[in-house]
Amino acid sequence: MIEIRFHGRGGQGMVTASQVLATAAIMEGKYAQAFPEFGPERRGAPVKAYLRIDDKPIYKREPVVEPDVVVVGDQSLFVSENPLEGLKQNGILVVNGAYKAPVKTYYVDATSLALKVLGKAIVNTAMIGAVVKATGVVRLETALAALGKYFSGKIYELNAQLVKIAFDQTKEL
Amino acid sequence: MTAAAALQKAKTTLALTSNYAVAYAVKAADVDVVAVYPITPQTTIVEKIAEFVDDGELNADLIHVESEHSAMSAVVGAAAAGARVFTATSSQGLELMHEVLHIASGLRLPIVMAVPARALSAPISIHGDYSDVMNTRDTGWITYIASSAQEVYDTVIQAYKVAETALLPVMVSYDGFLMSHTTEPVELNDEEEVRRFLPRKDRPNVLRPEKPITMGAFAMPDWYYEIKYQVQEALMGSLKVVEEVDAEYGKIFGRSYGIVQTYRMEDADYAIIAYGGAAFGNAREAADIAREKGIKAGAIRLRVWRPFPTSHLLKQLAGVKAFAVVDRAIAFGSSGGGPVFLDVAAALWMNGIDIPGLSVIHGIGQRSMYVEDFVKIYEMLKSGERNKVIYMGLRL
Amino acid sequence: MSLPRVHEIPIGGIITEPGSSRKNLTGGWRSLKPIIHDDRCIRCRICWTYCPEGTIKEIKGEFVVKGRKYQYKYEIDYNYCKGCGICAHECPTKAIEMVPEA
Amino acid sequence: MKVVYKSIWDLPAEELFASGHRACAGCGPAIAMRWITKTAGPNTIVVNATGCMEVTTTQYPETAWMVPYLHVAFENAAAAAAGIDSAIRVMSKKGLWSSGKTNVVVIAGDGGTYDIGLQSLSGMLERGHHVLYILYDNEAYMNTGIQRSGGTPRFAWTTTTPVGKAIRGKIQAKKDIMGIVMAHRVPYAATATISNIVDMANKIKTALEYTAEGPTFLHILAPCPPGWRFPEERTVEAARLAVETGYFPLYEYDHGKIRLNPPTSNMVADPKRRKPLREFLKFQGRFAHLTDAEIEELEKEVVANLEYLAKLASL
Repeated sequence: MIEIRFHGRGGQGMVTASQVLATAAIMEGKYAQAFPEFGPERRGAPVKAYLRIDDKPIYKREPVVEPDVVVVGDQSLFVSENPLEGLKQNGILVVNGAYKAPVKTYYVDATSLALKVLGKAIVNTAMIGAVVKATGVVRLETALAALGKYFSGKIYELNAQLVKIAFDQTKEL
Repeated sequence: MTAAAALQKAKTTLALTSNYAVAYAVKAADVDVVAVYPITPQTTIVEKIAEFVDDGELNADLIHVESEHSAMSAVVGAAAAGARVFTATSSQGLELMHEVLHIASGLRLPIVMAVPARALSAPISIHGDYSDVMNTRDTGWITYIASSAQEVYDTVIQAYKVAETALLPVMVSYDGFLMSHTTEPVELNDEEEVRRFLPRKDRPNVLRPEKPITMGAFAMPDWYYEIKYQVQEALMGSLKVVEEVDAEYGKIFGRSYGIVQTYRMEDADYAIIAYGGAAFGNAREAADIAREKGIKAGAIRLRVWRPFPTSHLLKQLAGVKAFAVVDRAIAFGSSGGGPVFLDVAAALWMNGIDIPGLSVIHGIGQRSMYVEDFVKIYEMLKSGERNKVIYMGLRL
Repeated sequence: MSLPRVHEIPIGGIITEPGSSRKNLTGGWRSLKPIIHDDRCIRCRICWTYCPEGTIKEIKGEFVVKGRKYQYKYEIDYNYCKGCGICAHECPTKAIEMVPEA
Repeated sequence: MKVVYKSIWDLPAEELFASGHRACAGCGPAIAMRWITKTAGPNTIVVNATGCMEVTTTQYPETAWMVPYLHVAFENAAAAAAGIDSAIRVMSKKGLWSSGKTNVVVIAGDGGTYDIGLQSLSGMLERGHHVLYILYDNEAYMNTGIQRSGGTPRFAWTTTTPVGKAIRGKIQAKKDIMGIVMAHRVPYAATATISNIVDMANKIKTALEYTAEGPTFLHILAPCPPGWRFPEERTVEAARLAVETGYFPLYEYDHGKIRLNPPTSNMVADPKRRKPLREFLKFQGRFAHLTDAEIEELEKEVVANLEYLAKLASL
């Protein structure tokens, strides 16, 4: 089982990112479980989302406390909380922008890519590309197909383009 | 292509939350009237059904009622007119419906309702626990508690058959947020096949000008008791219906669940009895860990809460040295522990069985429940903790 | 009288026989009884209209009263008349008289 | 108003509200029930709110109703009727309803309408269900023993507005329920009384016909001898005097236009044709304590209300 924890801010779409990846895994015939940590907070408030993917049915339903992968959509979250808490020994960080952390790190400039492609700083789709590149947890084509379950038309086209660009540009720090 | 192969081909697996799974089941069941009022965490059910209706995929009338009381009242009216109906709510909404819940069972109307369970005010909480569902205990509703989005989908479809056979309302509940908003794989049935599974049947208690009946009469002491006893008898008898419908569903669609679900109970010394996705899912993970530590641990899930599955449960408890019930609700001021614990204790006592137990209250207002907590419960049982109430995860 | 047992009663507390309240004879509630003096009745239909019990029956036929021909006459169903006296009070010709119940 | 019945001789003969019900002798609402069922006819589903008419007509195992009848609870008759309306429409589309065009009629008292049922009534009206909602107004909670409701008039005695040394009867005025209903811009709403049967029956017919467009509403004044404390033979007279003194004006709201009906329209045209309010009040025990000054105050309110309605009718 691979366990991923997403950290972002309300409005950045990190919950959707976790759902798209779960959907992609399910489309590949795997089992997945994606759920957000909920609160009445709205735009801008820190949010977490959890994702588990396995070849076997998943029964446990607890927050992901020892993730294999931590995804951070906004570096400012390192100031207010500790996204790396509980990260497994050989776990990895996937982060928006080059952030120096004492763990194996992959990064992509999601904000500037999103601004360029979408015209707004919604980073979730770029982070999907980054996670796929960094972890290989699902195939890029499946991630794009799963994205199609959440967006359609022009918005889908732009976001799919963004996923692909982010996938290409994600690098190990 | 054989029929079975065609059916297999028609099956699709989607990534759905339990709430969306409900909406897909309602669509498959060809429901006529849906009356709903939005409340967290139920809202996405309503949104999805509204999409189906507005896209013409579900030929139903969606009544945007002005309260949950009216939601339940409208489906009572529609069911009384003979329609297949659906509603959904959570928490305060279920409390507001409470009066009409009794009327729905008293009139013997086959209403199906989904309840992503949520804590009750005050203080207000939007998060999950089972306080709302447990408060409906004595309303005469058949009550399921499902543990996965797949089971939610299958159970809503089964619920229509159960309701229309037993002539009782059915509630399908599951963890608010921990399931209602969790994306999981759900295999969908062929809708034509679902409709064959749920044929339209005539009922005696419908409002038809050709055969005018009076529903909701005023009963004096000479009559009231017998009519209410009928509900009790029907509810007790409905366990058999639940079992038969589940078996038939399994034969056709390949998935069934039983009345109680067990995990490693064959030789278990210590059992955790739980309900819902998070509590049972974590209990079964914990049983594996406990067994690695040399504790013969097992887990039991109540899939059906009302009618209480006494004999199914007692069969599983035979040979167990001690058990714990994990309740995600507080029975305020009770004689001993959480609401389900009280029923388990009564079931044991009524059958002259003396097995010691722990009442564990956990996950209140969605306080995080960890697998580790359930391992601790097994350890407590092994170390001889008995006959007390444990408020787990509480800063006491 | 022995009342039906649990399984002899329709489910849901439904009443399957429309208008079965007729089994309940409310005539016994009466202390005053309306008497129609047919010779004073002008067949205006007012008593029939206002009776809360629907106990005033409009009987069709050929009726000759004091040389006048009528196609109706009114009779009271004393099985149900509660003796409220609305009919007598509303009667424009005072053709209905309330008399003590014998 | 569509004039279906020109005179008393056109009224339907078939009874669909059976004798043997347990309403009080001289019950005003029972007269209304007879005419609602007779006028609506057998292809009608009645939804009744908890109240006098429910407990006195459905005492198990007997029913006075000869049409399909549903009672759910006190505050939700409009919601239950909404469900029936939806059910009929969808089932008709699916070929599951074989009774053709069926009337859905709510019957509720003043408590179930002005007070506890107002929310579900408003919701049903707003959503545009094809339902006729009939309020039979006897101006208090008579079923529970004459407690004041939002429909109880000012100064009236009830068991919860007793005539005390400090406070004498109800302090507040009767709620303008028609105003509330009209604010929902329904196709049709009207007032009627059990004294003017032809007028009432025509309004029931009209209201039912307009349910094809959306919800309609009738406010029927139905006096209660024990609750108003008058001799039971005077029920119809009480209703008639309520109209003739201007206490209860007869009018219709038809697609945004208000029209006064006779005799209300006559007394607006010629104030001399209005009887003094005292004639309505004087034989009712609930008003027995009123001083001349209080009667005068009430009379001013009656006149003001008639002027207000006349103004609306002129728009």
